[in-house]
Formats: sequence, structure tokens, C-alpha cells
Amino acid sequence: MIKVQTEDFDIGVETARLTDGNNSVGGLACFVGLVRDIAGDDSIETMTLEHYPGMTERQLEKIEAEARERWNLLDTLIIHRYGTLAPGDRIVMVAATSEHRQDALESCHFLIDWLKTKAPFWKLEATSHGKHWVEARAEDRISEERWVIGGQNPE
Amino acid sequence: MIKVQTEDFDIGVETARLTDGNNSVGGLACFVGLVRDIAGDDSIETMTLEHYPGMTERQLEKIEAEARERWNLLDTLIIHRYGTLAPGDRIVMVAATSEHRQDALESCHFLIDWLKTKAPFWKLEATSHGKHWVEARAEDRISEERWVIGGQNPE
Amino acid sequence: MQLLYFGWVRIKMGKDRENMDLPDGVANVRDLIEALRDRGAEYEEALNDISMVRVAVNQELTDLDAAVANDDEIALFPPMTGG
Amino acid sequence: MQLLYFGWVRIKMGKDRENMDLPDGVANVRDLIEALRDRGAEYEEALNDISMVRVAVNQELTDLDAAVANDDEIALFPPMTGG
Repeated sequence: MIKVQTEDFDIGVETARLTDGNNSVGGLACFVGLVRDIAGDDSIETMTLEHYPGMTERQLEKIEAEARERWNLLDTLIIHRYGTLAPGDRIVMVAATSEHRQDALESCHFLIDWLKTKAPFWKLEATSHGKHWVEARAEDRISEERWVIGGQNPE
Repeated sequence: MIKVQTEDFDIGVETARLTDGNNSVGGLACFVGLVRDIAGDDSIETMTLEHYPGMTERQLEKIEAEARERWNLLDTLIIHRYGTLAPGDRIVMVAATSEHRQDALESCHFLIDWLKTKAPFWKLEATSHGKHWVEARAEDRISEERWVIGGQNPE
Repeated sequence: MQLLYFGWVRIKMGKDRENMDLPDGVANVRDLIEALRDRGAEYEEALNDISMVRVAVNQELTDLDAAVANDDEIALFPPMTGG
Repeated sequence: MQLLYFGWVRIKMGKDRENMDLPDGVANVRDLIEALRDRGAEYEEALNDISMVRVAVNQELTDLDAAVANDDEIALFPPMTGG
């Protein structure tokens, strides 16, 4: 399931939805990204996330479908917020359930790694020294490419 | 933090404890293991976890310390239940918070992989065909060894 | 043709979208960006470093060689920073 | 010496713990297991396949060559299945 929203989400509620009533679930892996209060030497006041409605959902659905094809999963979830957030706020949650733990763990890692470079979001940080756009990081590109199979990297 | 307990735990409450009030957290990774309703061809009625009080806490603390030494972590949590559980029940939760996501994701994976073979728990499954002890799996030993550095595998 | 701008491309353009007829002689994204850069200082400023511009045609990520047509939705933006 | 048994070792032993004086000539875990196997059918049954028995001395996982002393807490159990 994909959710793109301004509202916060509840990790307990979301993880319960993935597991309750399905007793074939052996493992649930999840990752939650939060707004940090520091960017380099600057302290962050707010982070505003802009996205491309329509394309965002398509990209997240593609990433989710890719995970379900590669791993043996029972369910997956991607929640991504947009709008103006403050330090400590949750930005994103990805989760996967499976019968055996390695599928859940690996696919969860995959989901967040691909989302970093393939989901059309842009982040504007307001700091004590003014506003600036968060730049794409070379490490994120490397993390993305770690999951590319046989040169296949469906954007 | 280590908790060895018979009671259930609340994923939302536990993850909130790891992140609330610490705005340097950029990522939280967690894994939850649950009792499945099937073991091979048998349907599971209950799973009873037995452990070695004292040694359990020591082993979990060692695994946690190892994670904190290997990765740049802000906090870690291991909760492991014992006693008699039913399909769908949560057994174990491991979680890690860090400034950057790779530390949280990798250490979370490490925590559960090492816990499988190094935490002194034994599982008795009651199925429709009687009771049997869950056997250690060769895959778990392989997953454990994936994290061994330079032949160092502190038990 | 519907053009959409995001991130600092949007800021430099001073707008988030515009409708435009496909300029003459434009067959692909590269041609389109070249044609846009001639339309004024804000376009030149936003599209100056083509290596920093990413493109989606009809909400599919693609590259500078992708064909464009007059009924396409074309988005220009900086590298994405999801998550 | 305090002996603790877990999992199917405990079931086969029919008890989860016992106190015992260190048997004569026992210097390490292997010697101890050999000595225990002579104590009766339940010990023989539980410790029959030594490759399936794991050991902790004073709550530290160790191996068959580990030294044992009379004031040790020694646990014998199957391979662990945590998580």
C-alpha cells in the first residue's frame, strides 16, 4: 500500500495493520525516516517537502512492485509525507512482512534505498543561515545501485 | 536497552521511546518476529519459549554492545518474550536509531541475525501432530556468519 | 504541452507550470531545453547546467534523448531526494 | 557444581537442574559429559550425541575443551533458537 499525505502516521497502528489477522507473518521489518535538527553546521528550523503528485504515486507503486517481485512478501507499505515539517517529525515509513525474516529485512532496506533517488520529492531546509535545497547525495546513488540486478534499473 | 519478558509489547510505544525528544535521529529501523501458524505441514497451536535467565540478558547485552561498536548508533532496543505464545503473537523486537539510515538498517539486521543463534532460547511447538522442539536452522548459522569480521565471532 | 517545474528549477523559473505549444524543430527533451533557454533570463538561469536537470515525460522518468510531443506532460526538476 | 539443563536436554534428563560435586578426574566439559553419561539411562539419552549439545560455563558460551571447577554453573542445552 502507498500513502502520500501531509498528516503524521502512527507506527503502532500501521504495523498492526500489516500483521493483524495474518498468522502466516513470521517477520515485519520497517524503517522510519525523521527530520534531523542539524544539517552540516546549520540547525534546521523546518523542512518543506515538495513532490510531483501523480508521478510520486506511480514511482512508489513501481518500487513496491519491484520489491514484491524480488522477495517473497506478504505485504508492503510505503507512507511518504509532504509539506512543512519540523525536527523530530516523521517523514517516511517503509515496511514489509514475510514468512521468513530475510525477505522482510532485505526488501525493507531496498524500499528505502530506491525511494531516496527514485521518488520525486525535493526538500527545502530552513536553517538559521537561510533556506537551501537538500542536494542529492552520492552515497544514495551508490545505495541505489547496490540493488540493481544485471544492469536492470527500471526508473 | 534489553527487555526479557512474558508480556506483549507495543511497537508504537517502543519506537516512540527511541525517537521522542532526540532530534538527531534521522532513521529508525526495526524488526519484529511473530509466531507463525504453520511449521512445515503442521499447524501450530502454541509455541512455548524457554530461556536461560541471566545468560539471556548477558548474551543480548553483548550483541547490543557489538552493534553499538560496529555502527554509529544513537540507541538500540531488544525485547524478547518467553512463555507460551499463540500464532500471531509478537515474540521479539529489535530496533536501532541513527543519524543516517544505513547504520540503523544494517545494525537492525545484524541484531536479529545474531540473536537467532546466540540468545539462549529454545522453542517447543505444540501442533496438531504433537509437540516438537524447533531445530536450529543451517540458514541461521549462515546469516550469523555473514556478520563475522576477520574470523572474530565473540559468542 | 504542459510543462511542470519542481524544486530549484521551479524557484528559478518563478512558476510551477505553464502551457506552451511545442516549439518548431523540437523533437526531444534536449531540443526542448535548448529552446526554453532562449525564452528569457529565468529559463537560462534554471536550465543553465543541463547535467543537474532531470526530466519526466508523462510522469515517467526519462532522459534528454526522449521524444516529446505537443500533448505531453513534461516535468523538469533537480535530482530527487526522497525518503 | 550447579548443573542446568534446557530444551530437550532438560526433557530427556527429566529435571532442569541439579547440584553435584565435580566427579574425580574431570577437568573439562568433555570429561564432565562423559562422566554424566555413566550416571544413568536419562543422562545417556540426553547426552548421547555430543555434537548436538552446547555448553555454557558461568553463563558464557564455550566449548568441550573449557575447564570446569567445582564452583562453576554449567549449562547443557541444544543449539539455541532465539528470535
